[in-house]
Amino acid sequence: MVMSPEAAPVAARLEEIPANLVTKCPSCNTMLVTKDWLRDLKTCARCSHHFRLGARERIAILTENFEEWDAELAPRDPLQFPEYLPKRNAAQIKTGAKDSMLSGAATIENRPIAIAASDFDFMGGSMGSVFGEKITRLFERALDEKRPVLTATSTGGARMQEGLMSLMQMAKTSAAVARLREERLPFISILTDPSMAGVQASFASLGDVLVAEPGAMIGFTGARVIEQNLRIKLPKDFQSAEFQMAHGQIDMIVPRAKLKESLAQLLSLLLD
Amino acid sequence: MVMSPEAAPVAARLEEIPANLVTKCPSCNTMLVTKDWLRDLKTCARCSHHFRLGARERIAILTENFEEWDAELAPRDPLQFPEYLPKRNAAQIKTGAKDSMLSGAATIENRPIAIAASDFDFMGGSMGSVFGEKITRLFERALDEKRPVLTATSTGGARMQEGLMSLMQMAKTSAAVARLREERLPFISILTDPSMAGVQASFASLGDVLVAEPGAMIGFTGARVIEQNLRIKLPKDFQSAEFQMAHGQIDMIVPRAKLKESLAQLLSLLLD
Amino acid sequence: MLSRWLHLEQPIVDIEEQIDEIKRLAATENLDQSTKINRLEERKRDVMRRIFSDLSPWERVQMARHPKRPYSLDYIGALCSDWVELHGDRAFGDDGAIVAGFARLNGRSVAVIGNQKGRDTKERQLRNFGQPSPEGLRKAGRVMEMAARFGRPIISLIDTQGAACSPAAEERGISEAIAHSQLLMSRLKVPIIVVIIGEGCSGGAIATALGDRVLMLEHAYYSVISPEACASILFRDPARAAEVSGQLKITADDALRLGVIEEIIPEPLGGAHRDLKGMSAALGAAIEKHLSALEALSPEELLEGRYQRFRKLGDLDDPQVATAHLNGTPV
Amino acid sequence: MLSRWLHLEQPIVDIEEQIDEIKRLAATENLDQSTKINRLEERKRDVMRRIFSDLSPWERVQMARHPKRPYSLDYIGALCSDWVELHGDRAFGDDGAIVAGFARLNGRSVAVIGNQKGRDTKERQLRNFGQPSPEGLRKAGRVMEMAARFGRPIISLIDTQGAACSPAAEERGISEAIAHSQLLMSRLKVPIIVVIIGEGCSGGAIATALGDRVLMLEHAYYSVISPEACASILFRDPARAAEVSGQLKITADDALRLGVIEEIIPEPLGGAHRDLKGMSAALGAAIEKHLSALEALSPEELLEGRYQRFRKLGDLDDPQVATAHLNGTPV
Ligand SMILES: [Zn+2]
Ligand SMILES: [Zn+2]
Repeated sequence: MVMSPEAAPVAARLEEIPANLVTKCPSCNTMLVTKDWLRDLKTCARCSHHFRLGARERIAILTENFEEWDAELAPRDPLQFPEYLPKRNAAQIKTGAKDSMLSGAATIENRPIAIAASDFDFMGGSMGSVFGEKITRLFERALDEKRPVLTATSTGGARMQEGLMSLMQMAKTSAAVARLREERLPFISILTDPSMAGVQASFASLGDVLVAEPGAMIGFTGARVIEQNLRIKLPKDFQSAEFQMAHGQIDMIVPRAKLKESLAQLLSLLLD
Repeated sequence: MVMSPEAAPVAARLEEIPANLVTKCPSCNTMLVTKDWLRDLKTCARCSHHFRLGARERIAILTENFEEWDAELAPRDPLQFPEYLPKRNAAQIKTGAKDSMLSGAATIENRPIAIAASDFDFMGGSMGSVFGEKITRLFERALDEKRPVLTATSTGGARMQEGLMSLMQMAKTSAAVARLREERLPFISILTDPSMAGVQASFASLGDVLVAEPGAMIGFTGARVIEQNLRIKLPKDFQSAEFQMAHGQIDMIVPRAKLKESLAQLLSLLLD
Repeated sequence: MLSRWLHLEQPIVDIEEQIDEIKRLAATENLDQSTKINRLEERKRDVMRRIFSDLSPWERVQMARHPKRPYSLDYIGALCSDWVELHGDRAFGDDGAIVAGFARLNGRSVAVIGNQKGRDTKERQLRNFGQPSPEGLRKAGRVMEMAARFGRPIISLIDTQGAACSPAAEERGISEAIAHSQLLMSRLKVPIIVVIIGEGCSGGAIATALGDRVLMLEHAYYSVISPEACASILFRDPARAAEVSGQLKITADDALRLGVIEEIIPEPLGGAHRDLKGMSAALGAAIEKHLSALEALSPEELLEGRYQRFRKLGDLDDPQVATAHLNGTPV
Repeated sequence: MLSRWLHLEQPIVDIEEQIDEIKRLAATENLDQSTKINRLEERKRDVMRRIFSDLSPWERVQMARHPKRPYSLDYIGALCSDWVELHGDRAFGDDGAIVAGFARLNGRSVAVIGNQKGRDTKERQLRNFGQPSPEGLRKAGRVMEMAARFGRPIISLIDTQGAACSPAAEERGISEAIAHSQLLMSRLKVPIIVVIIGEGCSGGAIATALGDRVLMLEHAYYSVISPEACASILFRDPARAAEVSGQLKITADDALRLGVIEEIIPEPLGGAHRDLKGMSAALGAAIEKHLSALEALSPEELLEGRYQRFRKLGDLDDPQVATAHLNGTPV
């Protein structure tokens, strides 16, 4: 019995998972016992490949007492862009969410924080108006309530189906970070696979501290596009977290199992 | 009749120079008629080589109404460093100055400014306590009198004969620039041949605008030392103004004949 | 060698060639052909009016990319005196794709930054087609911070198909550079006028487009992604860019309707490249008008206004408020 | 392989070897040799006191460069809990020659930056002997700015023969990076404690040494130029470094007398490398004492004090004032 990674929420009660259920690691092809794989927070025990997490899973493994904000915001179709509505509807059914961004209040080791996570399963975690609005409100409300902000991105970038409305979210969210920074509240940006393009080129790069998961692809233009445009071949690790670390672009790479602890430690060092 | 470049002040009355006096360009070996060469502000009409200028010459070609500040400050010998006193005495006799830094008030196109220039002929234009003190006072007095600051460096760096006292001038002068900057007064740093080491690694790099003369050597560690340490051969233009321009380290290269005009224009753009 | 005229301009060029031919003949044969010439000039204007009153989005993209289209330095040259260009990011290099400096505009000293394209093959390479690298954005940031320190307003001219696309740009942090430029511009306490003068695509454009006013030339376009890149993603076929360019809503009219720009600056009949002087005058007047209005504001009002300008952009359903967003007007 | 002990330590090492030999024999032959051993221990302490009470400047340089000498990360490990190292300048790379991050020291959260040397050949290369490149200083600057934003004091540990010496460092602006770091540190509104823990040479050292207090370990040295480089310039012979090291006045005693440091932190007998725990305790206590004093100051007092601390350094004749400078005391 092989299970698709998406089908198994980390939060599911482990006893309900049959012991014979296995999950295949796409990186090393090892068949992992799904129960163990879930206990390992969806990482491969063999090669430590980090599977993508959904937004709710992400927030669940990092925080307690999550209380969603702005759940009611729903996307529109400003350009009447072909195929946008059916694609979006399919994503809504697949994820059960109105759009790709989940945000709210939570605690980490009893410290109140504001947190947001994007869901790659919803149109590649792309940033349209709802995503940008929720991130902006996250920063604004965190400012009001004096909470540090954490964001975890997994995204291909701006959502082209909302055209200029998506592009404007880059400016809007970057300006929101600037206000938080001026009020001396910390912002930690967690970069998970993939963190690219319009999102990486706005708020996600502006954390006081940038923490990446191992192997996460992080960059602006995707490797395939660069290869096509310049007719070159890029190394396999191009834009990996390890590559970005070597080029001075991120502060630390933390395995998922230690992520929560690291974030709590960082927040304590910056705030206590 | 060949004349050494140092012997001929730009300010000397031209009619007193014999017409048969010539000066040899060390760069292209052309014999230049000294009268013409002085008219060209000690640049070579053939290859445009910029000869070094003394501090008074430098200030004379850039400003009007120069009025010296802090002329009375004189060096001491904090380390009782061997050979320091005789070397310094020789330099004092050669240049007629107490130390390597000349500073004061002047005008450029009627605008009051504060200006300083180092004299390479005084122990390689090196920065000891007097140099650092005069630069610091320059920035402080400019702040009081709301004058923009111009400095023209020609120096090998900190003066090792004053040891730690010289090193401290780097911190002292950098901190003085910071105060001027916070009060929103412009500082233009003019980099002439050579601008190196402890001076380049302190106030001289901190201009709002960095203007270099063509061909000036600008850097931290001298090319010869790097070549010796790493056993490599460096290209001839290494650390030239043109090299530094290509590497994003300076704003503009301006030939001596246009320098004053450029500075006046910049000051006007930043202040009027 | 590139063709210097667009296909859509052919009818105009044909008439111009006729006029030139008649003028030449008239000169050699010493005849008065002024009536004929006047009639042709009249016809040329009619043809131009017809062509330019109804450009398709793809035609506008072509106009924005016209090989004769004025670039940032052309406008700076036509509009400003005392242009002093500054160079370098003080850390790595000097990016030819971005020019930055100070100049005098209507007597007022301003900072100008702009994407700069190259006119010939060599200059195009040097300037990387106006596509900024990290060091270009960091140079612009340095000059903009200086402008703010000395209270000089900032004019930002946008003309790029996007940020530099290369391993080198990625290695030196193009994402961070784009993000940081926006963060910086959102807090500078001087007026910032942005003008999309040609192409305004993607992160490479928004990097320097966070201002108090965003204006657009009539035939410029502004888009989250270049039509070719969008067509590549949607259809794996960049040749379908023409089709996609309509769907992306990238014309100046679209941008105005979406609330993304304040004003369209009309171009001279036939486009900016047919009358740099006329175009520059219109551009200068528009900048002047907006700068004057902004100079009346306190720094706090300026920053608050700039923040709210972008804050309200987006189109979504919010059940908490009666109507949908997007400037309060449904689309 | 490097010799692990200095020549000057040989008498100590000899006695230690005797003690070890006696202990080994005592163990095998089951004899009580404690009286003999105690006598030797006593003699060892006498020898150490004699040697270390009268080190020449050149011997101090050797002590500061001792292959077993503790480096920044050793002190951080011994003094701090919760060390979180941050990386990268966000523009070019991550310089191993400088470590920067946050940690807890006596319960207080602080930022720590430090030159970091490598222990073995491979790590030495990776860390470039603790000689900072531009990107290392820019990383340190980023972390120090963050520290100021969140009100964390800064501890800067100095241990370098100078800034990186290479074409690459020149190309990326090592001068600017050193200068900018000083400018930045002069304006950060949090207490800054600098400790010269080993070598403190040239621009590479002063780059991160602009603090409210500058302390020095007993056997560290602090100099405008490394003795070798100075000898190269004066005599074209780096081998005359020993001679020059005395002339340059670079010991902790010299630095204190010149007014360049506030305090000498005594090292355990035999040097820091013989007792990391004891050294760290003394270092921690000194930092704590000065931090407590500085925390009583307002940000304005702090900045003014830091400015004046460096402002008054220098030795010159000023006819306007009665006596010469240098803290008012003639040298
Ligand atoms: Zn695996
Ligand atoms: Zn010549």
